[in-house]
Amino acid sequence: MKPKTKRLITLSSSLFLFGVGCIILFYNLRGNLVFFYSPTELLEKSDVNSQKVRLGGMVKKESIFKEMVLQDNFKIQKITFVITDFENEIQVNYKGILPDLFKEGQGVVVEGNYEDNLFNAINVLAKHDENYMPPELKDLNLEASN
Amino acid sequence: MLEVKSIYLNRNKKQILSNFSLILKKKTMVLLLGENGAGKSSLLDTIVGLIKPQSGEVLFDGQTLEEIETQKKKYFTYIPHEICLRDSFSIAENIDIWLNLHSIKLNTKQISKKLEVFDLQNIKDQLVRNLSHGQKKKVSLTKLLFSNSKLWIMDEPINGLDKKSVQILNSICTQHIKEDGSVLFTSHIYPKFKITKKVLLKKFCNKKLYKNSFDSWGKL
Amino acid sequence: MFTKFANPNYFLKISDKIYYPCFLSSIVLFFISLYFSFFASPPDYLQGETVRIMYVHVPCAWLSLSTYSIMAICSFFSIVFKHTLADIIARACAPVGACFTLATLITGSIWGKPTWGTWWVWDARLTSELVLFFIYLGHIFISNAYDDRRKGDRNAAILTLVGIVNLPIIKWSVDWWNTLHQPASISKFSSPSIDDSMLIPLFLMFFSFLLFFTSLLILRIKSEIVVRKIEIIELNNN
Amino acid sequence: MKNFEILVKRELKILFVSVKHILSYSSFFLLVFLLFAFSVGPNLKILSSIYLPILFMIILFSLILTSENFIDEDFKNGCFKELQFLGFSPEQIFLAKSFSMFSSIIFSNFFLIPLTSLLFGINFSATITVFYIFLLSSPTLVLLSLISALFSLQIKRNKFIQFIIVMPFFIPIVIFASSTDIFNYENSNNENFLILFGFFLITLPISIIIGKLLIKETNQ
Repeated sequence: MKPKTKRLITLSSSLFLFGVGCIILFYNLRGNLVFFYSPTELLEKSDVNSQKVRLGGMVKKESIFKEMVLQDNFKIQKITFVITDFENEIQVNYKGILPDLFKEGQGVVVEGNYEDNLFNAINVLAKHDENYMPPELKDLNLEASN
Repeated sequence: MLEVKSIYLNRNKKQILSNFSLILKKKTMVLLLGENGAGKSSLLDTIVGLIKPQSGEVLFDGQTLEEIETQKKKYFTYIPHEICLRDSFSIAENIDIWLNLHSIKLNTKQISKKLEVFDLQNIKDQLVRNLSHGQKKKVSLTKLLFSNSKLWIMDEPINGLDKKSVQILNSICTQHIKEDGSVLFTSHIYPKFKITKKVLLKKFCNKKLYKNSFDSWGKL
Repeated sequence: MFTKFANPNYFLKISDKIYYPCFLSSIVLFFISLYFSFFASPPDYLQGETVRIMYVHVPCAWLSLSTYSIMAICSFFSIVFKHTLADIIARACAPVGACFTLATLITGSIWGKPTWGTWWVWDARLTSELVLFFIYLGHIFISNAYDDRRKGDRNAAILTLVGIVNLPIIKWSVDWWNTLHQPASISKFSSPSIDDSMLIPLFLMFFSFLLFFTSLLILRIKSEIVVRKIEIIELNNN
Repeated sequence: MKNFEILVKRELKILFVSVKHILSYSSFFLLVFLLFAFSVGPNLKILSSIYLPILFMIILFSLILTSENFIDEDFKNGCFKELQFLGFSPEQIFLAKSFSMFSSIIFSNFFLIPLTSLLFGINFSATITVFYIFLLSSPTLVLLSLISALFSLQIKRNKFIQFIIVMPFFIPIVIFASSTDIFNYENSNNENFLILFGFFLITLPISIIIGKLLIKETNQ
């Protein structure tokens, strides 16, 4: 075999391997590197019981209920709210301090266990969207939409 | 047998060889003589294809290095100045590994016969890390005896050898030349070998190269 | 034309002319954009005053990516054409890029604590940016590790070219996967989802950073060229 | 192809005759595992949940620490050079080295994984899944760590450079390897396995090309 053909074969085969690897990787990566699941995805997943998962979506309007409970002689805020992706909803329970950006109609990611249609959150992270605007403009927008 | 055609070689920003040519015929022993840093080892490394020269080519029996790439060991045997032995193995095991690399099969009798040439038979089970430098050198020279190739290339073979071993090496080489072989080796001193041809390598102090590189950089 | 610019001396001549205007205007722009970002821009409707961190964070992130792409192009040229200037530029870029990446990570995590409620999450965007930081560090260490400069340059170039797979991952990670990090606000050219009053300080800051980066790069390249010239002179005299 | 066979035989002989590579690897492995087990305490539920991340972190670190051994000696005593001028191409040398490294960790982990999984309270079927993951991810890790060892071959100053180079490329593999759910292997989707395989396919050609470049560079 001539060196030239040999080089051609090695180069083409390595390119082929690389391409196949990329295809396999990206085909499977799509669903895997997600930081959180939406309520619809979580409901479809069957094997999430007793496993730590992250759930993300919008906080449904007028679904937040806060009450103070006594736990280990400390007063702790207990919050229940509903996370929605406008198709499905999941109820979330959480005890602890909320981030500042946690508001109705805002994006949120909660971390915890999902059992029997109830999500027990250990951690609540506020998700910020890509919109930046001054408060006055926000009010204007709201008025316009109303 | 070996033809070196006008080699130009730069290394570490220095020009080592410029337009170097060499023809090695059958039944000849060629000595490359030169002071330290003259580029003897670099030349040998170029010949066996470890370093790519800037220009020029090396032919073994009329074939380029690329053409004989996988069969290099059939054309020449090269003993570099490094001792290519693994420390944690004995001499016999090292020789065995080397023979396997060349796919040569010999029985133990033949091996021990060849080990006796350099008086290594008694210490053949010793680990290489316990040997002295001269002994290691002898082991690496013993590899020549096992090889089937006609061309022997050695880098500083007499360095660190005692008088007796040098004579043995001389007799081996003469024997090899009688059998249609040829030898190319380097040294910084002139040994009492039956040398057919002597090539003197001068240490280059070619400042032109740097000036050229300055030109490509523009003026200072 | 290309060879003309690739000549270090011609490059030096041009860069000398560019350097001072670049540096001065970057300083002036920096103060203007500082004024804009602190006083002349409104707080965000949600984040409040925290939004001002963005004016440092986003330019740093953009520059960390673009610095790496400059390095990758230079590495390609240095491997294929073996040109010295490409090596020099890549070597000059690496620490600057590493600093931008570090600044991105730090400002991002300062912003993340009040907004998200956490300093750090292992989300795709953040992790890939961290990987970028490690690649920068690897480049710096490799290029300085060898006694022979050119060997270090070559190996660092290999590392840079392999690490280029990370760039698209950083850029599009927010679109490919659900991440905590918000998607890009300015990628859509038609209508950026940032209000104009916030867009102005952002772009001002970006240009001031860009000019600062250019002047820093010119300075580093100049010193690197001088070092190499000294090396050649030393070789010549021996 | 025959050349490659010879090379692999040599590497395997070196590996299994002097068992120091395997011994150093497995002793480090066991030591760290035991330390983890002692520090976490006898709570099997916690232990079994952290088994996979610990396993891959330890494999990673022991690979980085031992990868040098596979190349350093050959490089220092000149065997690297010898193999090249005997006609073995750098790609072959790189592949043979990685094969010997791979077989060394396969050999030692064949005993170590069941042992440690017993210690950490992992049931039999989960252990088999761990084996699958290990088999799919370790070739990639081996190739990468060998590349890093080649990178730092001529560096005398700081060996810790290896960690920094290798870190960004190791992270994704370790993430996907250790995020696999070994207990519900039957129910969960096996995307992670395919992802690890994809990583291997991507790493193989790239690392061969880079390994070739780096090995050629050692001659300079």
